Amino acid sequence: EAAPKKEFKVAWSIYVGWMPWGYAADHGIVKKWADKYGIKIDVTQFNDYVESMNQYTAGAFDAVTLTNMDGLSIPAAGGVDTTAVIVGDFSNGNDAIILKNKDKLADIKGQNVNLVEFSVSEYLLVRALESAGMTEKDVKVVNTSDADMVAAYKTKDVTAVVTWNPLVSTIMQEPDAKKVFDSSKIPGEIIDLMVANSATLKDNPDFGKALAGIWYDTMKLMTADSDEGKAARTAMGQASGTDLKGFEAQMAATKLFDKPADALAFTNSPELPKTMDHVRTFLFSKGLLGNGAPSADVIGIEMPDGTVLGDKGNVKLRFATTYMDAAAKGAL
Amino acid sequence: MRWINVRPSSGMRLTLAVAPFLIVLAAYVAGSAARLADNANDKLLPGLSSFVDAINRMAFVPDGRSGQILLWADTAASLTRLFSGIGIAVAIALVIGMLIGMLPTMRALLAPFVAAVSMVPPLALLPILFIVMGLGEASKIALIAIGVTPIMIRDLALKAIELPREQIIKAETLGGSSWQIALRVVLPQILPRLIDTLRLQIGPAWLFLIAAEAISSEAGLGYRIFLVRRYLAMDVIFPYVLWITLLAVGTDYILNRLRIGIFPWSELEKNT
Amino acid sequence: MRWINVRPSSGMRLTLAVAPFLIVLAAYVAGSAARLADNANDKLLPGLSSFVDAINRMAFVPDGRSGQILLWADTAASLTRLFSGIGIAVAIALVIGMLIGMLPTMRALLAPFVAAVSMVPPLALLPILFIVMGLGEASKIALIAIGVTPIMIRDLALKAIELPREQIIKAETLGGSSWQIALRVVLPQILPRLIDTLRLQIGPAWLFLIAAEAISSEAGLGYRIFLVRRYLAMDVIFPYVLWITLLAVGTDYILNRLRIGIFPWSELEKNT
Amino acid sequence: MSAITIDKVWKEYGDQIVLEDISIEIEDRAFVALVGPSGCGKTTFLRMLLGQEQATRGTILLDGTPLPPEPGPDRGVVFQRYSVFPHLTVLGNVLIGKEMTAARYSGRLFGAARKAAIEEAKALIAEVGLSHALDKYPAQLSGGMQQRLALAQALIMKPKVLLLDEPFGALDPGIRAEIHTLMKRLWHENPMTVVMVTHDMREAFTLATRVVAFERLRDRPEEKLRYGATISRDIPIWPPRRAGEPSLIRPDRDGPVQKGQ
Amino acid sequence: MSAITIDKVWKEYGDQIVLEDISIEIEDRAFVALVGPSGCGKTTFLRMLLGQEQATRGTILLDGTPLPPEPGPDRGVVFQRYSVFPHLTVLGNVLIGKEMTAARYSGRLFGAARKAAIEEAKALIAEVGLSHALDKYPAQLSGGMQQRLALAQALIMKPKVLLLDEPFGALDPGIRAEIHTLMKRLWHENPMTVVMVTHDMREAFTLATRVVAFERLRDRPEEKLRYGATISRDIPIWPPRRAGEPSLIRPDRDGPVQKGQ
Ligand SMILES: Nc1ncnc2c1ncn2[C@@H]1O[C@H](COP(=O)(O)OP(=O)(O)OP(=O)(O)O)[C@@H](O)[C@H]1O
Ligand SMILES: Nc1ncnc2c1ncn2[C@@H]1O[C@H](COP(=O)(O)OP(=O)(O)OP(=O)(O)O)[C@@H](O)[C@H]1O
Ligand SMILES: [Mg+2]
Ligand SMILES: [Mg+2]
Repeated sequence: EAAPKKEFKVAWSIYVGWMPWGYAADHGIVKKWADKYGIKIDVTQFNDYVESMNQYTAGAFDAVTLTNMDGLSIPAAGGVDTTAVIVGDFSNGNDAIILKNKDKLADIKGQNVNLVEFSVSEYLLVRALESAGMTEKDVKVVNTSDADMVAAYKTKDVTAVVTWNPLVSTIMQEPDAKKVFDSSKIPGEIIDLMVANSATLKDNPDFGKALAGIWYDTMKLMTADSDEGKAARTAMGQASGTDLKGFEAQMAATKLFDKPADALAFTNSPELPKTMDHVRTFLFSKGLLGNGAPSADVIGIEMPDGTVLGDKGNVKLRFATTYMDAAAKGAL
Repeated sequence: MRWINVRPSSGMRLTLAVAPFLIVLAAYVAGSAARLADNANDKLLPGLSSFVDAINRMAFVPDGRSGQILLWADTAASLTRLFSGIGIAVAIALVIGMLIGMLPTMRALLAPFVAAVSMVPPLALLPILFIVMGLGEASKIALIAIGVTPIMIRDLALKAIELPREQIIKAETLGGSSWQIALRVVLPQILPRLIDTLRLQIGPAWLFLIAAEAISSEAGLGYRIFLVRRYLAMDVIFPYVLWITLLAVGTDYILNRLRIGIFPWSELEKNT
Repeated sequence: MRWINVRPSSGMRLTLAVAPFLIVLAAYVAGSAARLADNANDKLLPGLSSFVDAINRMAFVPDGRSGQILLWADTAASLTRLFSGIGIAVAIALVIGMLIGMLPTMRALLAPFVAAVSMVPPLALLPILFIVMGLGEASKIALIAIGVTPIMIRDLALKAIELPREQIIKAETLGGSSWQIALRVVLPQILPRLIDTLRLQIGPAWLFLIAAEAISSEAGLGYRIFLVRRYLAMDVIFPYVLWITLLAVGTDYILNRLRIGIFPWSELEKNT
Repeated sequence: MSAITIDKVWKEYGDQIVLEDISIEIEDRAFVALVGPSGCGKTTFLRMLLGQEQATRGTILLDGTPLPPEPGPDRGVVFQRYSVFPHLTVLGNVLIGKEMTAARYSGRLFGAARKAAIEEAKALIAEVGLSHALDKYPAQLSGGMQQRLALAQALIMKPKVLLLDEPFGALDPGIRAEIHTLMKRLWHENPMTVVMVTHDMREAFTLATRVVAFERLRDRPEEKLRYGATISRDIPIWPPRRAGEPSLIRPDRDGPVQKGQ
Repeated sequence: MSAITIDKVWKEYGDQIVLEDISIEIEDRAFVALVGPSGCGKTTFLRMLLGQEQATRGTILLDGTPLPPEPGPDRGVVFQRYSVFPHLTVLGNVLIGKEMTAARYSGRLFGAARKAAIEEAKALIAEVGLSHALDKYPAQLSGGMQQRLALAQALIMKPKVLLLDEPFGALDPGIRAEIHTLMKRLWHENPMTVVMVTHDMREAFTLATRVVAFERLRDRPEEKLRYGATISRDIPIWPPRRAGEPSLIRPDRDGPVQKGQ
C-alpha cells in the first residue's frame, strides 16, 4: 500500500465563522500543528464561496469550509464522500430576511425576494414561510449575487432580501430596513463546518487532528478578552474588509463553538438528524440531490452514533466527532 | 520546397480545419472517462451521455416550475438584452463618433474624455449602475452599452477622421452644409465600418451580458450558467457555453453578410 | 461658417478638453451632497473628505494586519499578474499568429479553431481553469492570457497575411528560407502592430484580471474592490477605479511611445 | 462673369513663408495653368482660391467681392485622387450636388424634382462618356473614368470657377490624351474660369490660355524660411485661345490630341 | 551563362487559358522587354520565370536545367511597388540578401563578415547613387530612390536573371530618364540576363536588346476562355545592343537619356 498522503490543501472563504482559518495561517498556528504531525497544510483563501466548494468537489482541495446544506448538495451530491471534521458554529441571527418599510414577515407575500438561489438564504426563506403558513409560491425569488446585495437593496425596485452577514448588518444601517426573520428563530439549522474528504481522512487521520488542533487553538485566542484576543479580532475584521467593531457585531450573531465540548454536545444532540432531514427535503424539492433522484433518501447521511439518514449503501456525508472528541480530551 | 510555399489541397484543408476540434473533443472524452472511473458521480467533466440528458432536459422538456423550455427562455432573455445593449451602443457611438470625427470643436471637447472613460473597468462600478438604473433589465442593458460604447466611439471617430479631407471639401463645393455632409457623405461611409466594429465587440458584449446576468436575474444564458455553477453542473454549463459560442459566431457571420448585402461598394473597396 | 470648419484655438481646446471632467466632478459633488443631506451615513457617493481619508488609509498608512501599504501591495500584485498574462498572450499570439499568417498549412489547421475559440466566453469556464491551473497566480495569469490571446492571434495573423506578397517573394529571391523570412521580414514588421494590438487589449486584460481576483486572491486591485464591495465602501472603490484607469491610460501611452522609439519606421509609414 | 483678382497675397504657415506677395488678375473664362517645382505652393494657392485656407495678408476677390472663407458651390474642384464618393454610383455622384442644394435637411430629392435632376445628371454623364456605367461604383471604374466622373460631378453645379489640382497626373498617357480633349470641350461649352495645377508642361500648353509659373527665387537653405515663392513667369499662349472660339490661326490645334503624343 | 529556354508553355487558371503555347529562347545577357495590353499575361509569364507560378504544360529551362519550383537567389526581381522592406534602412535593405545566404539560422552577420558585407553593400549603394541616404528608411525616400534601392538590393545577389515588372511605371518622367541610364549601366556591367515588363514603348526601345509582344489573337468574348495570349511579335533592336559593348553605329544612343525626352 502506498505511503499515506502528507500534503494537504484547505480552502476557506471570507465569512465571520471562517476567518480564524486565515488568521491561523497568517500567524503560524497552521504550521505549528502541521509540524507536530509531520504533515504540510496549505491554506487558500477564496473570495468566492461557491468556487471554493466546487474546487473541493472537483478534488483540488482536501478540506473546505461550508454549511451543512451546501455540504449535502455539492460535494455529497457530487459523489465525494465527505466528513464534517469540525462543527464550528451555527448561525444565530447571521442570516436574516429584511423587508423595506414593512415589519411583519407576512408582508412578504407577493413580493420579489432577492437572494442567492439554492443557498442557505433560500432555505431560511422556506423555513420562514413555513412558519407563517406560506410556501415559496407566495413570493417570487430573484437570484442576486451576494457581492452586490447591499447595492441591490438600495435600488427602488428591491423590497425584500434574504442574506447573511456582513451584508445583513450593512443593510440594517439603512433606516427603512426591517429584519422580519432571522436564523436565531431556527437555531442550529444553519451550521458552518470544516469538512474533509473521508478517504483522505481515513488514509491519514493526522490531518483531521491537525485541523482540530488549529481550530481550537485559534478559538482560544479569538475569544480571549485580552489584548491579544482583541488584536486577533481586529486582524480578522480587517481581513474581511471591516474593523473590530463590525467584526464583533458579526460574532455576536454567531453561536461559536469555541470549546470542543460544546461542539460535541451539539453534534451528538438528537436535533441534528431533524435538521438534516429539513435540509435534505428542501434540497430534494429543488432538484439539488442529483438529476432524477427518486427521493430525498438517495444520499446517506451518517450521524455520530452510526445511524444513517437515507440510503445506507450510499453514505456521502458523515458527522464524525472523532477529532472534536480528541480535542475535548486534550488528546491531540 | 519552402514551408511558406506548401499549399494543402482543398480536401486536406477541410481535414486540417476539423482536426483541432476533434482533438479537443477526444481529449475531453479521455479526461472525462478518467475522472468518471475515479468517481462515477464526478461533475467536472461529465460523460457525453450526461450532455445528451442535460441538453434534452434544457432544450426540449418544459421546466416543471415555470412550464417554459429553459434554453429557449434563457436565449430569448439574453439575446433581447444583448441586442438592446448593442443597439443603444451603436446609436450613441454613431452620433458621438461622428461628432468627434467631423467637428474639431467636439473633438477637442469629447475625445480626451472618451479615451479616459474607455479605460474605466465598468464591472467595478456596478453598484452605482444598479442604484441609478435599478436591478431590472435596464441596468443589464446599460452595462453592455457602457462596456462597448467607448471603444466603438473611438473606432468610429477614427474612421470619420480618416476620410480623405478631399471628400469633405468636394462636398462643400457641391453645396453641402455640415448636416448634409454628415448625412450624405460621412454617415454612409461610416456604416459599413460600424458593422465591422460591431463584429469585434460581440465577444466583449457577451462578457458584459454574462457578468450582468450573474449578478441579478431570473432568466438568461449567463444567469443559468452561474446558477447551476452552484452545484458544479458542468453537464449544463458546457452545452450553454457551446451555444453562446455558436450564437456569437452566427451573429458575426450574419453581420458580415449584411454589410456586403447593404453596402456592396464597401466590399469592392476592400478588394482594390 | 460651417461647423465642420470651425477650429478652436489651442487655449480653447484645452478648456474644452478639461470641461467634461470638471462637469463629471461637479455632478458627483452635487449628487454626493444631496445624498449626504438625506442620510449622513450614505456610502454610495461619499464626500470628497471621505476620499481623502480613504486614500490616506490605503496609500500611505501601513495596514495593521500585514504591515504593508495596501494600495502599493495591491498594485504590485495586480500589475505582476497583468503583465505576466499579457506577456504570455503576446508570446503565444506572436508564434501562432505568424504561423497562421505565413504557412498555408498552419492557416488551414488553426484559423477556424482560433476563430471559434475567440468567441467562447472564458468567464463561464472558470471552474475548469482553476482545477487545471490551481488557485495560485497561475490561474489568474492564465485567465488573462486566455481572454486576450485569441483576438491577438487573429489580429496578428491578419497583419501577417496583409504583408504584400511581393515582399515575401523578394525575400525568397534574396535567399531567405521560411525561417529567415519569418525572422527578418515578417517578425520585425509585425512587432509594431503587435504593440498596437496590445494597446487595444489592455482594457479587456484588466477586466479579466479583476474577474480572476474576485474569485480567489489575497491581494490585488480587483480583490480589494470586491472585498470592500460587500460593505459598499465606495470611498475605497472610487479611488481604486480611478487608479486602475490611470494605470491603463499610462500603459497605453508608454506602449505607443515605445513603438515609436523602437520602430521609428512604423511611424514614418503611418504618415505616408 | 467670373474674374478673379488676387492682390498682394502672402501665405505663411507659422514661421515659414510659402507664398510671397502674389498679385494676378485672372480674366473671365480664362484657363490658367499653374506650374512650378514641387513644394513651391501651387496647391496652397489653389486652396486659398477654394476658401479652404485664408491668405495671411492681401485680398482675393471674385467678381469684385471678397471670397467667402470656406468652399462653396460657386467653385468646383477636382483633385488628383479622392475626388468622387466611393459609396455612390456614377449617377449618385453626379446627383448629390443637385440634391444637397435643393433639399436643405434631407439632402435628397423625391418625385418629379428627382426625375428632373436625374435627366440633367444623365445628360452630363453622357457628355463625359459614362452613360454605360450609370450604376457602377467608383471602385469598378478605371482611373480615367473616375476623373471624368469627377468633372461631371463638379460641372453640374455650374461653378463660376473650376479648380483642378493635378487632375490627370495619375493617368496613363493614352487616357490622359482623351481626357484633355474632353476637358477642352467642357471649357469651351461651360461659362467658367479654370485654374489648373499641373506638373506636365505639355498638358499646360495643350489646354491653357495662360501659363503661370511659381518659383522660389531665393532658395538657399538659410533663405527658405524668410522668402516664399512668387510668380516667376506669366506666359499667354500664342496664338490666343478663347473660350467658345476655334483658334484663328491653327484651327486644328485645339482639336483632339492624338494618343501617345 | 544564363540562357533561358521556354518550350511550349501553357498557363491556365482553372478554366481560363492565360498563356497559350509560348516558346522562346532567351540568350545569355539578353535584355528582353515584354510588352502587351493589360491583362494579357505578362506578369503571369514573369511569375513563371520567377518560380512563383508553375506552367500548366511545357518546360522552362535555365541553362539547360529545369527551373526550381519556387523563387531563389539565382533570379532577382524588382516590382513596381513593395520592392523594398519598409523596416530596414537603405543599408539594411541591401545587406539582408548577404545576411540570409550567409547565416542560416540567425539571418544576421557579425564581426569581420559583417564588415566585409557592409563594404560590398556600400559600393553597390554608391553605384545607384544613394550613398547620402545610407541610414534612411524607404518611407523617407522618393519613388525613384526606392526603385534604385530595389535594384541594388537585387544586384548584390549577383542573380543570373533579373526580372522587372513595370519597375519604373510609377515614376515621374524626369526621374524615369535618370533611372534608365542607371539601368543601362548596370546591365552592361553585371553578367545577367534581364526580362522587363513595361507598358511604355519608348522605355522598351530605349533599354532592350529585343522587344517581345504578347497578345490575345482571338479576343472575342466567347473566345476569351478558350484561347490565351501568345507571342505576337519578337523584334530585335537594330542596330543590335550587346551587353558591355557600346553601340557600333550610334555610340551615343546608349548614353544618358535626356530629361523630359
Ligand atoms: N498645413 C500646412 N502646414 C504647414 N506647412 C504647410 C501646410 N501645407 C503646406 N505646407 C507647406 O507649404 C509648402 C507648399 O506646399 P504645397 O502643397 O502648396 O506645394 P505644391 O506646389 O502643391 O507641391 P506639389 O507639386 O508637390 O504638390 C510646402 O513646403 C509645405 O510643406
Ligand atoms: N491567381 C490568378 N487566378 C486566376 N486568374 C489570374 C490569376 N492571376 C492572373 N490571372 C488572370 O490572368 C490574366 C493575366 O494576368 P496578368 O496579371 O499576368 O496580366 P498582365 O499582362 O500583367 O496585365 P497588366 O499589364 O495589367 O499588369 C488576367 O486575366 C488575370 O485575371
Ligand atoms: Mg500640390
Ligand atoms: Mg502585370
